Amino acid sequence: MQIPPALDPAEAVQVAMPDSLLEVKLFRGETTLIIKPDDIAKVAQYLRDTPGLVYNFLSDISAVDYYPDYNRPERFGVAYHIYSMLYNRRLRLKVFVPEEAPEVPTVTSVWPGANWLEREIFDMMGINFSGHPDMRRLLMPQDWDGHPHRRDYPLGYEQVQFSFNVEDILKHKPLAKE
Amino acid sequence: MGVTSKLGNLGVVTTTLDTAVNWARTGAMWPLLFGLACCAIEYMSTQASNYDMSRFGMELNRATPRQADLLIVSGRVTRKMAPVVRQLYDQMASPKWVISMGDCASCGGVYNNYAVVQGVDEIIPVDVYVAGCPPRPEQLLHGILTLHQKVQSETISQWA
Amino acid sequence: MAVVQSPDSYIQEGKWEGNLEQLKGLVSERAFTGETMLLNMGPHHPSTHGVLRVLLELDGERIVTAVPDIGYLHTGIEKSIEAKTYEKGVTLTDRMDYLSPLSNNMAFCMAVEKLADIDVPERAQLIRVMVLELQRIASHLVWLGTHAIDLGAMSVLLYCFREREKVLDMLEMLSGQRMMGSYIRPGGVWRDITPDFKPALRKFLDEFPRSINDYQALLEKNPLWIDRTQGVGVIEPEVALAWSMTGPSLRGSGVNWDIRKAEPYSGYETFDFNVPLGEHGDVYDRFMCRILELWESVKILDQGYKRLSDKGPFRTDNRKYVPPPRSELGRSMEAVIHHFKLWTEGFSVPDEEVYVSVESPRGEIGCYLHGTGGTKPRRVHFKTPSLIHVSALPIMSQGHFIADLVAIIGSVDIVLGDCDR
Amino acid sequence: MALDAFAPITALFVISLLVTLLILFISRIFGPQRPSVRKAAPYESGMKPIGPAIRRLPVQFYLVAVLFILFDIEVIFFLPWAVIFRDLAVYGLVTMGVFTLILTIGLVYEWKSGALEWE
Repeated sequence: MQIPPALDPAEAVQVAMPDSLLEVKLFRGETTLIIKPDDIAKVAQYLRDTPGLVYNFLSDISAVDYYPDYNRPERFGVAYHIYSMLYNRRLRLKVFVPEEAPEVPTVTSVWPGANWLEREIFDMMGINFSGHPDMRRLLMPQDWDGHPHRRDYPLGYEQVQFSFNVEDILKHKPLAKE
Repeated sequence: MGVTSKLGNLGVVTTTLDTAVNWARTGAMWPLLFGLACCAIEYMSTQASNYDMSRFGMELNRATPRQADLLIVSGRVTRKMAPVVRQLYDQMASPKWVISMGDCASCGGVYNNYAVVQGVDEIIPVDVYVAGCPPRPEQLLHGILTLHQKVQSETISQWA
Repeated sequence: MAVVQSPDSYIQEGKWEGNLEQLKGLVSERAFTGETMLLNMGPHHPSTHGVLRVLLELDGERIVTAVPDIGYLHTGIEKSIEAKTYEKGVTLTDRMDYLSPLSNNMAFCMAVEKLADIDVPERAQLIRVMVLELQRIASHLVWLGTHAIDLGAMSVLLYCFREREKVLDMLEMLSGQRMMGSYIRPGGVWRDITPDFKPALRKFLDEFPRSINDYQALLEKNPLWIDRTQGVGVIEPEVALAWSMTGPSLRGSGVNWDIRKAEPYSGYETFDFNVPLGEHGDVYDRFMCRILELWESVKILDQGYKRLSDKGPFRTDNRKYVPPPRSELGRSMEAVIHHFKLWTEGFSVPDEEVYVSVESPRGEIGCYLHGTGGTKPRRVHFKTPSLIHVSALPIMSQGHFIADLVAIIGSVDIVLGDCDR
Repeated sequence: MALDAFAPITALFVISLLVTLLILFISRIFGPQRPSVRKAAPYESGMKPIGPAIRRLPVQFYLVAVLFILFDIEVIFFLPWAVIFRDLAVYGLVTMGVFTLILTIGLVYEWKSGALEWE
């Protein structure tokens, strides 16, 4: 059978869904399509199913918190890294999510492998994925309060014991007797 | 080390009894099959053919806490795992000892953050701390021998 | 919010474990009527290869649903790296996938090199490839040992660990540490190879094929092994791709995708080796894929041995990113300045994002790195293969017995440090 | 007189009694007993068990148990035969052969009717 020629993802999405593609970025040989948050699932479905693109493999979903310097349109960014095995090339879909109600539609309908990746981002960054089959915390205990990987969440640093301060640390450090 | 000095001239019965019971305890101290993280892999190398922990009476790694005498906490104890470690320690039969293997179990090690308990002695009483990240098998064996010396110097008043 | 929690909050009754109401949507209705049994194949279990808890809903011996629950080894490595400079962050990446630490180093360092545009000398790339293949052999040996002992073959574990000690000795010659050497640094490798590395490698490469034959003789045609593994945990190629499984677990279902071949990095295109594939996608095919990968790694190491010179450049001499060797400090002023700047503040990286993927023994480790323009990363996210394989466990174990679940967990080679980070 | 003929057997009996009692009670004497609620709780890989432990068992377990008892009784009848195997030469072989044949017919019947399959 004859493999259809590879289309350029940026133009293809520009032609098919002009209003959802906000910007195209090129950096160190990687193309990034910045998409409107509401129709990420639509774009993902399109990219996976059209014959010239066939991005059939979801490699990774990562979330970034631009907390102190806010130099991006919104505070949170979610990056979907997808890969096309047929044409052997990678693509990144970037979505910016506001700080108050971080909400992104889920892509588990397109790639079921996104199930746990989205749960981890909900657990670590507090970004809710609407339509996700099982939106629970993944890594932290179910009743943990706060989202640890946000940049305003303290690292939870505990003072290290050295010879000069070991007494007063051990005074209020709870050691189990039995 | 009162016990060993008394051994020479067949002292009071209790001291020979101490020696006998302590010798029996260090002879076959079975560890709990309990591995958390990277130290567990070094713990497996210590148990495997090259370093062979069975030479020190640790032939079997018992999977249930009921049949284990020694809990080797090998790896980093996280906030979510802490109640489980405490539960395992509670469910072990009574003459039981704890070796905290590696820096992460002894003092939180390289992870000084929200997710790791800074030293397993916050949860369970620890007998011997083994340093290293991960400690070499020889270091763990040295820790085990230190524990054996500690057990051999115990007296009846401590555990009767 | 109370970040450092007091110890008695750890030990509160019933606070952490899932009680019946929380499982409403996860398990079928028959669990609440008492028809099926809910059993914790919990964090402390001999055959979960770490602290993985699988809540099993059992009908007699058969698994109705399996609900994996991870996070028992989540140590916040990514959050800790955000507080460190790039050079110091490398040692933290060692402890993620503790069976093959160098693959994590490689993913992180390649991401840093791509973001900061650091070049790596050709010889350093060759050393990196050889060290990665040595690490793959060591990791596959631990997998084979634990997978076999889970299914009852005790002696295989002892043989595998005997060979693994030889590999660990070689890695110790290079990096000074058996497992967590942090040998791969941004810009190349930490130190040049020591004079007794090549003879030890030559001796290992002559003896190791005979040991692989022993393993194959022990297990490959063993009827017990075949009964326990063939036809168990079958996963079709489309389902494996949809659930983004990678590495030998994906190639066991017949999908021909290996990052070393598809997107060659660090000079892999100059080596010729082939990628073993399975047909049925069951536990036996994944087992065979990894065993044949041992042969391929030996082949790569052989070719690398012939090309590796004893002396030569092992790290880029771009002083903006790599501290100069101590010998140079006495002579040139710039070296002292670079040395001081790099070790106190570290090098700065543009405020951009980069994604790099590396073929680790378990699958594709993807490192997403986002810089802040300063010396500390804004965000590091590792997409690790074990997380994906644990999420795919319920599909593979549908309708099997508990004993088969043990074989399936062993076959997808899960490491919980890799999964929880 | 005749009594000392029994000395070795009584010594043997007393020593064996002592050793068994020693093994039974030595851990109770020297081992520290520290019962606690958490120690008495059932062990389920470190978690609290969910739901009752005693519950309705699937019927296959019962079927396997009954079949085991049936063939266990058959083995019991082999034991006396094995004791006097030499004397009952051919006669013993024939009678026990018939006995086993009857039971084998039972085994083949249940094998064909699928009682041995787990489903």
